[in-house]
Amino acid sequence: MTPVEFLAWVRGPMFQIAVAIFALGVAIRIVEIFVLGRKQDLSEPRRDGVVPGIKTIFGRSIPDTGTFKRSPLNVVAGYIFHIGLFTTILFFVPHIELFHSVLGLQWPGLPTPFIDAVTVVTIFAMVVILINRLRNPVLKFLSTFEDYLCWLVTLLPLLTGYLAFHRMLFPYQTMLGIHILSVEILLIVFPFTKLMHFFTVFLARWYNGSAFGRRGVQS
Amino acid sequence: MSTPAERATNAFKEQIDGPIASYLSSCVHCGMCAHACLFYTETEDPRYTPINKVEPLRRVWKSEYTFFGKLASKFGLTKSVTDELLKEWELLIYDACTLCGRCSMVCPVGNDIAYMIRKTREGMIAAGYAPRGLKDATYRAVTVGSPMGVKLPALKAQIKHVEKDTGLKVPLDVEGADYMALLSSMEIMNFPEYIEALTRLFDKAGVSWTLCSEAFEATNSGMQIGSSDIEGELIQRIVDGAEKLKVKYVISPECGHAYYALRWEGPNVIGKKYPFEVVHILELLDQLRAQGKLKVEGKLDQKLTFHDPCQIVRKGGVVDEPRRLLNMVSSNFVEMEDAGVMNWCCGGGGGVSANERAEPLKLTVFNRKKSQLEKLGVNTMVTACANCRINLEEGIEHTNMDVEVVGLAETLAEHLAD
Amino acid sequence: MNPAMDDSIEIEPTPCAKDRGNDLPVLNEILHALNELLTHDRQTVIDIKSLPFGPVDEERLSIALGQGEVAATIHTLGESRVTETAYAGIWWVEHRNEQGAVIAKFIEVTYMPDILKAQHEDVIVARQKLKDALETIKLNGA
Amino acid sequence: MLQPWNKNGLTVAERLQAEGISRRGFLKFCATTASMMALSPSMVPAIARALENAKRPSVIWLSFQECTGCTESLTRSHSPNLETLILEQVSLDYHHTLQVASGEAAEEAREAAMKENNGRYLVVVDGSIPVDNGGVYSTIAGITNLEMLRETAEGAAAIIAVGTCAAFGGIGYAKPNPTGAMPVSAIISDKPVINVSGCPPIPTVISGVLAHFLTFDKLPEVDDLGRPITFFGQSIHDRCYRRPFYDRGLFAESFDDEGAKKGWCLYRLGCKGPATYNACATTKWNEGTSFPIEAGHPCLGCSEPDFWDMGGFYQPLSTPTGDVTRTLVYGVVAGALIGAAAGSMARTRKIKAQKEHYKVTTDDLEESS
Repeated sequence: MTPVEFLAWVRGPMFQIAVAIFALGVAIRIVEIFVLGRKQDLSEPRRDGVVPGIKTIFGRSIPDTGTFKRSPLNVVAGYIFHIGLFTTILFFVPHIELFHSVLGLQWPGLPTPFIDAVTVVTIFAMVVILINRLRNPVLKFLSTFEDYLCWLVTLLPLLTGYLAFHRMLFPYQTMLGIHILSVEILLIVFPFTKLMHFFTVFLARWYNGSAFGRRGVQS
Repeated sequence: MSTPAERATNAFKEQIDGPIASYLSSCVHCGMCAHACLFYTETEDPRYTPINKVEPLRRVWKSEYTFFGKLASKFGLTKSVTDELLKEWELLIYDACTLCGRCSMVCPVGNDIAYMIRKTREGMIAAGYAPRGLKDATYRAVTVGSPMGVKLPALKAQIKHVEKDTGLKVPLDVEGADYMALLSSMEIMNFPEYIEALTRLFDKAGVSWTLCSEAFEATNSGMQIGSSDIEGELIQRIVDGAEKLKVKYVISPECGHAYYALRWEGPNVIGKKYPFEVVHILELLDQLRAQGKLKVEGKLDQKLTFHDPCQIVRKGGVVDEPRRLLNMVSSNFVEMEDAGVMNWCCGGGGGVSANERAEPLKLTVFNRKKSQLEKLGVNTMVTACANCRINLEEGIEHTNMDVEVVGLAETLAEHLAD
Repeated sequence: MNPAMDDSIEIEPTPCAKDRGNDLPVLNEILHALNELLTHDRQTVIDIKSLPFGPVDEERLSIALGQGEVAATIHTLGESRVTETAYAGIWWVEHRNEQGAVIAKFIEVTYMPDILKAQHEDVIVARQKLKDALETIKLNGA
Repeated sequence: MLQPWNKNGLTVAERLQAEGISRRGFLKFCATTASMMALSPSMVPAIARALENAKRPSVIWLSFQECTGCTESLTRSHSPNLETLILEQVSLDYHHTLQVASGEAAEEAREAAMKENNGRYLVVVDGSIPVDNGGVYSTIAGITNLEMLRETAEGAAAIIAVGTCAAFGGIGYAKPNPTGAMPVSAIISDKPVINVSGCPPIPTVISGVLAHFLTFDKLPEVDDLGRPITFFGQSIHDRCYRRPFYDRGLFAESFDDEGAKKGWCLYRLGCKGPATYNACATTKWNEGTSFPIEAGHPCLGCSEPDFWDMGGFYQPLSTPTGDVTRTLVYGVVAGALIGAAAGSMARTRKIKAQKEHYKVTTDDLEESS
């Protein structure tokens, strides 16, 4: 397979396969959560849970001070990683073109050197996160193969994207192809792993926030 | 359904719902819940990480309630619940969790872990994996009527004492009273001051209230052990008593889990709404304060603090009431670090204090409260849960601290204006 | 309507001033070459065609380098022009074909571009030619 | 100008000398040749030494399933230029578009050149070779392209596949490829084949490769796709004067917006420059006047294999080529249905579990348990 054939394959059939698995898998997992549902809570609510639920969806992004003090590295690296990841995904112009072509939506991008710097910082944050996972006793204890797999499939698009942008390692077509393939791997792995939290975090926070909220506590 | 593991699995299948599915789908193994749990912070044993405690439940969710997990289980790729697992996890679920819900407040993806541990207990007890002490307490609660074995004559004796001390009548089985007050066995046995406080406070405020000879016990070991069957049976007694006396309100006493069980879980475990309202004694007192019916005089000037009972504050939503009430009678009320909904558990909730096996662990995790108290440098700690109170006293004694623990209602009663 | 035919569309001249500047790296390279010439006596030739120039980049480079003291024209296989820039040691060497079209253009950083020097082989031919010429003169003049 | 020359057996240097060109002229020739081959000027002395001994090679130019664009590219420059210089140094013995001879005489010329220069002549091919049904889709003088290529390649020293059709199959090879078109390299495997791709290729690149063969008597170093590295070593994007705009995130979003007028990067308009290896950005076209990007149009990627099948010309490189939106929608809908079914089955299991509820009683709390 020549670099061009490879690029054509990842932009063509492989992309379709990855998106199909991703869409199918994510939809299955979200819908089955909804179908499972929950019983009506018969206890008399102190107040309606809707507003607190929505507040928790957003508010839970801000760690409480105690947690921050106890694991600042986890919080800071996690923040940098998440913000960095979404900045690179959503605001790099070639990526915006991708969203535009698939979703028909587009928005302004950020200067490329900025994205480049963010990528480096994000990769660095991910390395810190991995080291932390390997060294922190709790994280080491909790971590399974899936955690390391998710780390890897998330890192690869960042790393290959960086290499492709800087035209390093392989001819651009090959490197771009590898980058796109790494994203496809991410999409394929997504519905089968904890990466699902990208979607279910909103459900989880909602359920938590509304359950606490109807008891009168903003969680 | 013969084996314990099968019984546990079936119970998990009954309990898992949309919220749990969304929680288990969302966990990223970030480990932050460990830092919210005093069992981890005081022992640094990673097994005590809250999310790890729901492993048995997670296995059933994955293999039974996810499409991909179900598929994988057909190929034997998922793990099932085994006796070994349940046996091992019994120590994590009962001995190392007070259902305090602090983890549910910090989880960055919003997982209500305490809710899941509560549900996990359903399966544990269905399989028989629960600590002896808690089983015994629950047995007594069902058979005798109180986890401590307190019977009506004992209550009557205490009533007699109170009536003698106060010169006031303690209403018992008064039909048509507005409020029916509940008590916890500990209050009857260890802290009868509470009954006296209620009597005097309600007398001054002109509250129409009564005790019920058939339903005076508020505690609910069924909730602690995690059996909604037993929890429901105990709740039903209260509902029956309240219906019989035709009261409008039932007052939950200074007992954390009793409030949570009665107020929030009760209607769900009996499957119907109550014909009355449940109020916590602190809520009621605060209402009286607001109505000007609670008049106090003199203020304590020694430095004192308030210990938030998890089930009343964080999980119950009674947060500001104790503070407003305390400020009525104290000129030097100081808050602990993390006070309010983020406060740390005493270490004895969720049935841990009934579990003799967990005693050493319980005393170890008391260090959290100890260091909080030392930071403040107080000698008086007010609380609103008899279980917290006993547990705190135990810990204080064990660590040779010089802190007095008092109930909030009785502190108020002491300052009642004549 | 074909946009190209629409008079209302004003096509701006492609700007270059601040936005571009591919001439700047070349100027830096030339400076480096001057250093090499002075310190190691090494000469450098830069092929203009190998540079990723945008519109008017070459003009800007030309303006930047300016006009020097020497301008020579060579007539062989078409015209070639060798001109020194305002900076001594930096030369433009431009080759044209017989039809006058530019076929190659270099910047040479050297004391004297080789193409200006008389070539050894040509001098040998010249010696013979001059000898022959002298013979002819002698024969004729006698 | 492109008529077969009488072979006189002289080297390039001798021939120039015989024409009264000075050594200085030879030097100029060497310098321009180096520039044409995209070699460093420091290579001039080596080129001079090589050209001293270089003989005029015989060139046989075969045009197959093609549009003559490649030949046009080479010959239709508005004034005689650099390319002429080098073409004068070769003996173009057969080129059915350009040669005077026709019919049998033309084929005879080819056969004669092959015979006379057996093992030494150079074959230039433009156009793809249809191979389906025995190659009947394109014939010259009754000979299929396939047959003619094989026959001519037999005694060749090397083959230059000029244009994307000869190099990679080009438009003939594009889906659905009705004639079974193939590139030269798919048919000839026992001879050195160099690909000078492009649709059309840059004329200077064609002559540069010829010059290299003429100068060094061998083909230049090639990349993975068999293209001369000196010309195809870097992408259009790498050498594009608009690259700073890409780096700074300044893009034209339509052909008539501010960005387009200011000459910003054309990535969003589908420029394939980043994935296209060619010399357009430096060598340029029309005597170095300009190249597509400089003229405001995105690069089509014409020098890369399968460029016709790489999605739309105006579709950005970062976008998938298929209809992903449809896949996404179908995937979500199908997933939702499966999820609903799986969820209902899960609910059924839950209801069943509730029916089979094990009631915890005091019996479970006693010592024996």
